[in-house]
Amino acid sequence: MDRPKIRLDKKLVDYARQLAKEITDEVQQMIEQHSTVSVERTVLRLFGVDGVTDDQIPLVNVVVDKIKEWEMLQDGVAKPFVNAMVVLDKSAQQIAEAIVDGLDLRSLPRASNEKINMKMLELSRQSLETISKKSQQREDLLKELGDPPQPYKYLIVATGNIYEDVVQARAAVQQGADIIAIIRSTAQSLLDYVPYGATTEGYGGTYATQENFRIMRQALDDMARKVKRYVRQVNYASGLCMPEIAALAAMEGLDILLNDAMYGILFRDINMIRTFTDQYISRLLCAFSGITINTGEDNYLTTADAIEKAHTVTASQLVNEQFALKAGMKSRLMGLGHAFEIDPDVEDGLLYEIAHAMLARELFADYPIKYMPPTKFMTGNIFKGYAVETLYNLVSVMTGQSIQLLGILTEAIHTPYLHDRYLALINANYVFNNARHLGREVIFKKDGFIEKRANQVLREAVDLLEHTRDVGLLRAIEEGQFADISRARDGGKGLEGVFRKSESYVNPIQDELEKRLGVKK
Amino acid sequence: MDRPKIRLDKKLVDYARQLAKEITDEVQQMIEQHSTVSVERTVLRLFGVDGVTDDQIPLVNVVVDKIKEWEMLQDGVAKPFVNAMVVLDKSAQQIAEAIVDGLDLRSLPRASNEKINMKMLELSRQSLETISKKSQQREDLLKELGDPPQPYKYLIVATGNIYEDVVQARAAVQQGADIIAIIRSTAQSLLDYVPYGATTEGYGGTYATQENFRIMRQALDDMARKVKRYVRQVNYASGLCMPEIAALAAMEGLDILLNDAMYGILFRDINMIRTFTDQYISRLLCAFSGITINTGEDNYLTTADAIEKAHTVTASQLVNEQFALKAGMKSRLMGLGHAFEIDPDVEDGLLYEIAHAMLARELFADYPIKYMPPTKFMTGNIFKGYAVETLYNLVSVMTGQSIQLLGILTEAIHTPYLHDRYLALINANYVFNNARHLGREVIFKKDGFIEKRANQVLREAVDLLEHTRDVGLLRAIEEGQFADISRARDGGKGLEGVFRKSESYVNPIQDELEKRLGVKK
Amino acid sequence: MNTDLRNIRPYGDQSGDGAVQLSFTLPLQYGPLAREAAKRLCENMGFQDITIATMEDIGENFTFFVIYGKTTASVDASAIKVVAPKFKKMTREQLDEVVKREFNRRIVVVGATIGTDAHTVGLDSILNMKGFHGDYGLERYHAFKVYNMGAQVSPVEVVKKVREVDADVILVSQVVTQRNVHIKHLTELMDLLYAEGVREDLLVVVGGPRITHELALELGYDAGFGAGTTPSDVANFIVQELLRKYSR
Amino acid sequence: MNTDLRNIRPYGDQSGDGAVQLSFTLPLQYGPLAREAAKRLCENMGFQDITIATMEDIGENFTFFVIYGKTTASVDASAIKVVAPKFKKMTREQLDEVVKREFNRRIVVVGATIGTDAHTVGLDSILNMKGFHGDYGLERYHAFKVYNMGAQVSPVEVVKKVREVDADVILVSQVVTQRNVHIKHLTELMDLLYAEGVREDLLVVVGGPRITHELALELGYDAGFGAGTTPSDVANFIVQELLRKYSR
Ligand code: B12
Ligand code: B12
Ligand SMILES: Cc1ncc(COP(=O)(O)O)c(C=O)c1O
Ligand SMILES: Cc1ncc(COP(=O)(O)O)c(C=O)c1O
Repeated sequence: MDRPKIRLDKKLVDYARQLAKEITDEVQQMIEQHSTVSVERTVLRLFGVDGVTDDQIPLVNVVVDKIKEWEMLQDGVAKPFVNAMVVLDKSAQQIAEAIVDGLDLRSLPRASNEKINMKMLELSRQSLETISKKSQQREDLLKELGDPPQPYKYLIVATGNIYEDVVQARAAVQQGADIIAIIRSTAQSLLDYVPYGATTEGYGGTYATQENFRIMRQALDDMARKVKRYVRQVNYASGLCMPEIAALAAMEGLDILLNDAMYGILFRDINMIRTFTDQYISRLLCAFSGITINTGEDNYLTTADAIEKAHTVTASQLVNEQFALKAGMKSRLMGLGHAFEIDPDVEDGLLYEIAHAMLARELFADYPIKYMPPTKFMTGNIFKGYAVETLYNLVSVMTGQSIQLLGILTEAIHTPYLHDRYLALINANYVFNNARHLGREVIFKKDGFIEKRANQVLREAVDLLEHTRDVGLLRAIEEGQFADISRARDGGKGLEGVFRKSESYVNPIQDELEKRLGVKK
Repeated sequence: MDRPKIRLDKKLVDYARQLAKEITDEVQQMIEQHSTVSVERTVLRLFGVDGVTDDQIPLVNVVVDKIKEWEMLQDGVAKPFVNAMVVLDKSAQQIAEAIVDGLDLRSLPRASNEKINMKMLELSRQSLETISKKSQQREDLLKELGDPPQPYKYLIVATGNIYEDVVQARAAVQQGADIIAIIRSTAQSLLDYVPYGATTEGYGGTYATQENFRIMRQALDDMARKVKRYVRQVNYASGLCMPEIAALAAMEGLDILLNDAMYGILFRDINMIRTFTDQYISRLLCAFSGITINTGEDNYLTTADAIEKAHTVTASQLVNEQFALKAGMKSRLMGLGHAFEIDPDVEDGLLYEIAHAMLARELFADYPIKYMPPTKFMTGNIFKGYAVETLYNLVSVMTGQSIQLLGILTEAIHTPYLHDRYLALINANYVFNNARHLGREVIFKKDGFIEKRANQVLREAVDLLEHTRDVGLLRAIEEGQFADISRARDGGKGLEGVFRKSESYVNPIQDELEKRLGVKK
Repeated sequence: MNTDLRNIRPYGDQSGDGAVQLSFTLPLQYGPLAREAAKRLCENMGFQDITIATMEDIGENFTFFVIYGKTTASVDASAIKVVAPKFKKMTREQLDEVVKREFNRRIVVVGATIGTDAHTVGLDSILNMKGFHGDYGLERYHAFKVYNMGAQVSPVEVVKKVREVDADVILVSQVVTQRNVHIKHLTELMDLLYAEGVREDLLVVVGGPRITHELALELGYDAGFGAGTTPSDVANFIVQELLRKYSR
Repeated sequence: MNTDLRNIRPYGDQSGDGAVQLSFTLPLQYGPLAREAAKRLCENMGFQDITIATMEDIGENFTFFVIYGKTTASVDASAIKVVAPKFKKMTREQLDEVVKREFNRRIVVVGATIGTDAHTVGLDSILNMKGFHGDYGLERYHAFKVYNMGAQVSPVEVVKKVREVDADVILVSQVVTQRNVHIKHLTELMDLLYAEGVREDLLVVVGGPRITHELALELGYDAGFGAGTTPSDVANFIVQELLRKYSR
């Protein structure tokens, strides 16, 4: 896409990346030493364990909790679990069910290491095979139907009821949506399990479950074939179940996952070590299955001021980038986030927005960056909101953004109604088409406000990264450097689910992923 | 105001003006040979004749009709009428009333030429004195309250009832309007008289009457003092009563009049010679009293295609400019019109709009040009319409337009409701402020689409002007060169009100105006 | 979705939730009284779960509201009989053919925007060669001989023209509707057509963005066409209705 | 304008014209039936002069409408008694002064967004130093000792904190209202306060963009504050209401 260019201080850009690398190198060492209950449940899911108990508790939770109770968790669930499969000659699902019914793994004889290792390898390869196939199917469909032009029009559905969501999503696709995300029910991210089955009762969104993924995938593929345009499906791998959701998404062929290295810490008060560890495994899965991640830097601007704290977005993007690289992700999967969140009543606010959008675009030139709409300053005046969205869409098409989360005129009132989404599409379709090649007509003045502002934000980001490098990322978060929110390293939710790996810890899925992605060895 | 520049072919610009001058020179000769009933009524009005008969016929109409019936009109009404004043020693009003009551001017003795001339001069000077004073008062108030920044926010009221109009206008000013126009009732422009008094029953607008002017002026001045911002008042000097309305507007201290040299011909099927003659006198009055004229080129684009026929706008602006110069107008009073009327579903339509807006801005760099909103492609989808208006406002502030007629989201539905106008202001206030200095940040690519398109439109305008020069303006109109509408020179309404001046024709008001404006002698 | 036609309600994000957006202005000073009045007004209109999304002071003791609510009203759509001009869609070529065969002459059409209304674009787009949105106008059909009288035409002139050209059809356009001026204009024309004794011989059709077929019938017209009408719709209606008329 | 308070009607461009804009979606396929159904629905809601400004096919057998109509409903505004938290506006300095004089200690305030709701910005803007739109938050007052518990706090934790710090006031925020989850949360908290026997000693106030004073009273709270609340409003209410409470 043709778009205007601005000149960034090249040295500063390189320096910023170097800083982010150093920051994340340090955290990565800590990640290597830990695992979490969710990581272990992910292993079981990929081995094929599914379903819930009569009390709606996922079998994977029961198994991991039991193994923890038996004080065998520090070695990882894989070995004891696969041992049971080998000695009892049962499937993973059967072993899990047996555990629910009272099977105590401590009571079992131990098969030879070789046998266990072979079985683990077999199970891991099988499961990665399944995922590979799924992701190949997606690729094929994308090729068959064709990729819509960017910015992709991304819309959310959030009725709380998966069946209503389907109705709304189908209509949205017909109206022109390229990407459909189902917003999750409030506080699902704080559940330390993934709910099960098709759900019809959510608040502010619909539960992310494997079955809901499947139902929506089916609906979107149907529609995609009907409108002859590939339609991407999005959900959230944030919160206490990051790697599990990534696994389910990979199995069900989702295209994009919200996934941020720090979002859970800052915005859901989830423990830092938990989040950093979980995000790594979840990103290995995304990298392997070709799932694009979308980071959540937009959230910084909903709590802090969008002009004052613009540089925190940039700093966080660079950190997210380095974490993603460590998980073997390619830039084409890194949908780093930013947002159009400046108070619309600020004089020359639009010039700031353009500068910020250009900065993100230049820093991550070929990445599928994600541009988030005005939300904080949307009010009950749906008309004014609609005008603000018009300029948002204009900035996006002019500066060549990749993924455009469409603004909803009722943002301040309710989760979107059917026609709220329709109106969002009308706006985007109008602006994108009417200003299609504006980007190649417009030049921003050399050393003008926009160029200066972009470099200023970059410089402030470097200052923040320098400080973060000096004190360490954990400390910086404790200081409240990001989003004005301070979190303690030993605080937050889910800490009890983090454990230090023993010397003999094994995670065959992780090993296999790292090997295939060339991340290690 | 800072704004981007584009390079226009300088030679072509000069040539275009030269062509327009030649075209209007020819028409001006014809104008000199004619007068109209409305011109004559204007003289009487300025002499002080006011009021209506019991049948609501204005006295000035009765007098002129009588003089015509008596076959004395070819000399102008001034001489016989002033003769009566002299010999009967009565005021203009008394004479007019006497004529209604049966006085036959043919029966009167003739005073000496000298006496008549002196009286005519006295009456003319007196009336111009009054106008001068009024316009000085406006200047003073403007200085006292201060001029709002451009683009001025111009809003229409059109309830049909002057008292409701006042309510709506007051609210609009409070909400931020800089200019208030009262749209006229449908077909008032085809009335060969000016209605009288305060009116409460109009269709699609409110009648333009002297009393209505006064009521609104009072209301706007009140509000201006309240909000401490000068507020301009607009009405229409178009149709069969151009010069009369200009006179009334001058007497009541209006700031702006819609006034176009060709609008009546094309859009109201009024006879050409009538319109050309009337516009000249009306513009003499505007020039003298400091009333800004607004021309109606936007109308071309409501009937013809806004891209295909963009050059007709430019050609017409140049013609209007030359006619205005002939009437002694300064560029600071020439609010030449253009419009944002391209189908919003055209790809890159915004680039065309920017090019057209830049062309008008460059051609008439220091003129108070008037930018008209989207109307033709506004639909019942008020939301989409609101998005279109957002881009319209953006183009305006970016390219530095002067007078911004705000678009109304219910354009396709009804004349504006109170809150429709409020929403129009919300939109304009937001965009103007949020993109205040965008114009000084943005450069349009050299030889890019915008620059090329502007020059192309200019070239097409020159072609049209060349042809018009060759065949003459009257013929060109007959050919339908403007707005795809063809009118015959001996057709149209109001032809019966046009007459050739005799050798001894006298119009003391016109003479005095031309003298003071330095247009002649 | 399975929709119960007998109980149709607005849909926001749950079947039958009745979600409706409203906006209006009340002549009350901005404040809690205005807010409460707006809420009660909505209740009086049968709304529940009323959310005052915004209320804004728009000056001169007026307050503007944007409101969301759930209406308690519903509609039995199974009981609705739609009134719409009746015709099946034939191509231009087919219509030309039919007219040639059945009439053996051109159908004479007189078009005008009547009264004080000066809007011609709508009527022109039905009549002119060029047509509307790529659909050719009546002048392009062999089937029709078109007389387009333009705008601001008085009923008397219309009748004169009808007599002069021996018209089969009158097409009237009305765009300005403020204070129901279109009703006045349309009634005047219809009254005159009856008074002059020409009504029965003619097909009289009215169109315009705010015209509905229902309104047209009420006013004694044969059909009414609203926003977005295509010339081919009108052509089809004319030909097929005239055939029906003559076969009666 | 002279407005008759007993007969308040929406105003478009004529006094009492009743002009209202609506938009909604019907679960009907785009077409004349949908149009007629929309019209009848509006009639059932008491509208006249109904203009279907647009109807659009939004897929999956849904049709979107923008409609203008004149409502027949009206409101007797003279009969409305406004419910709103009662206080007269004093400055921060005055309040600090009053509290010093009358209480001779700081008023202890516990703030929390309860239940699954994670929105803190609204509550923070009431409590934090910085405040809201240039109006300082409660932490800036000498009069208050503030404990801000943040979001996603359970009722049990709130009660624990109240006991721990011997609070005078609870400030609860609720932003998410989908499927009325806020009602559930607020009821839970109030029930617990009664069950734990601490209700009577406390001022319990709720706020949020969709909260009204009326709703708060219904749910047994002392006051409710909606969109655009300023911290100084809340400060004034707390001080003056506590004084009233203690003087009873
Ligand atoms: C262009 C226009 C003008 C042009 C007209 C040029 C011309 N030669 O026609 C000009 C600038 C001159 C003009 C002037 C006025 N206008 Co005007 N104008 C419009 C505008 C912007 C577009 C109308 C249009 O051309 N639409 C495109 C055509 C193709 O659509 P259409 O007319 O609906 O026609 C379609 C159908 O309705 C149908 N149809 C129409 N006629 C017929 C006839 C038959 C027989 C059939 C079968 C079908 C049919 O088929 C067509 C194709 O689908 C509208 C606003 C809008 N966006 O709608 C205002 C609008 C119609 N105008 C309005 C007004 C008030 C005026 C004025 C009276 C204002 C004033 N006081 O100065 C003047 C005076 C005119 C007069 N005496 O009547 C109002 C009417 C309000 C109301 N509901 O009463 C509108 C809605 C604007 C507004 N919101 O105030 N106008
Ligand atoms: C910022 C924001 C977020 C941030 C919150 C960050 C944070 N730390 O608070 C993030 C991004 C995390 C977020 C997440 C979600 N959000 Co949110 N969010 C918003 C947003 C954009 C702005 C809210 C805001 O900060 N307003 C500014 C403050 C100052 O205004 P306020 O809250 O109204 O507060 C004022 C008054 O109400 C009052 N007040 C408020 N509380 C109190 C308390 C007391 C005691 C008093 C006296 C006064 C008072 O005083 C304040 C100052 O005047 C709104 C949309 C919008 N524009 O309103 C959506 C919105 C509130 N969110 C919504 C939803 C659904 C969610 C999610 C549930 C979506 C999801 N499933 O992921 C999540 C999950 C959060 C959860 N578990 O609750 C919906 C709620 C819909 C509804 N009516 O139910 C909204 C309306 C968006 C939408 N249209 O969908 N959100
Ligand atoms: C990275 C990321 N994850 C998740 C969410 C959604 O919130 P929750 O954590 O409640 O699922 C967001 C919302 O903005 C986000 O940016
Ligand atoms: C120059 C001019 N005069 C007058 C009018 C208003 O129309 P009418 O002739 O009906 O007063 C317009 C409307 O656009 C116009 O541009």
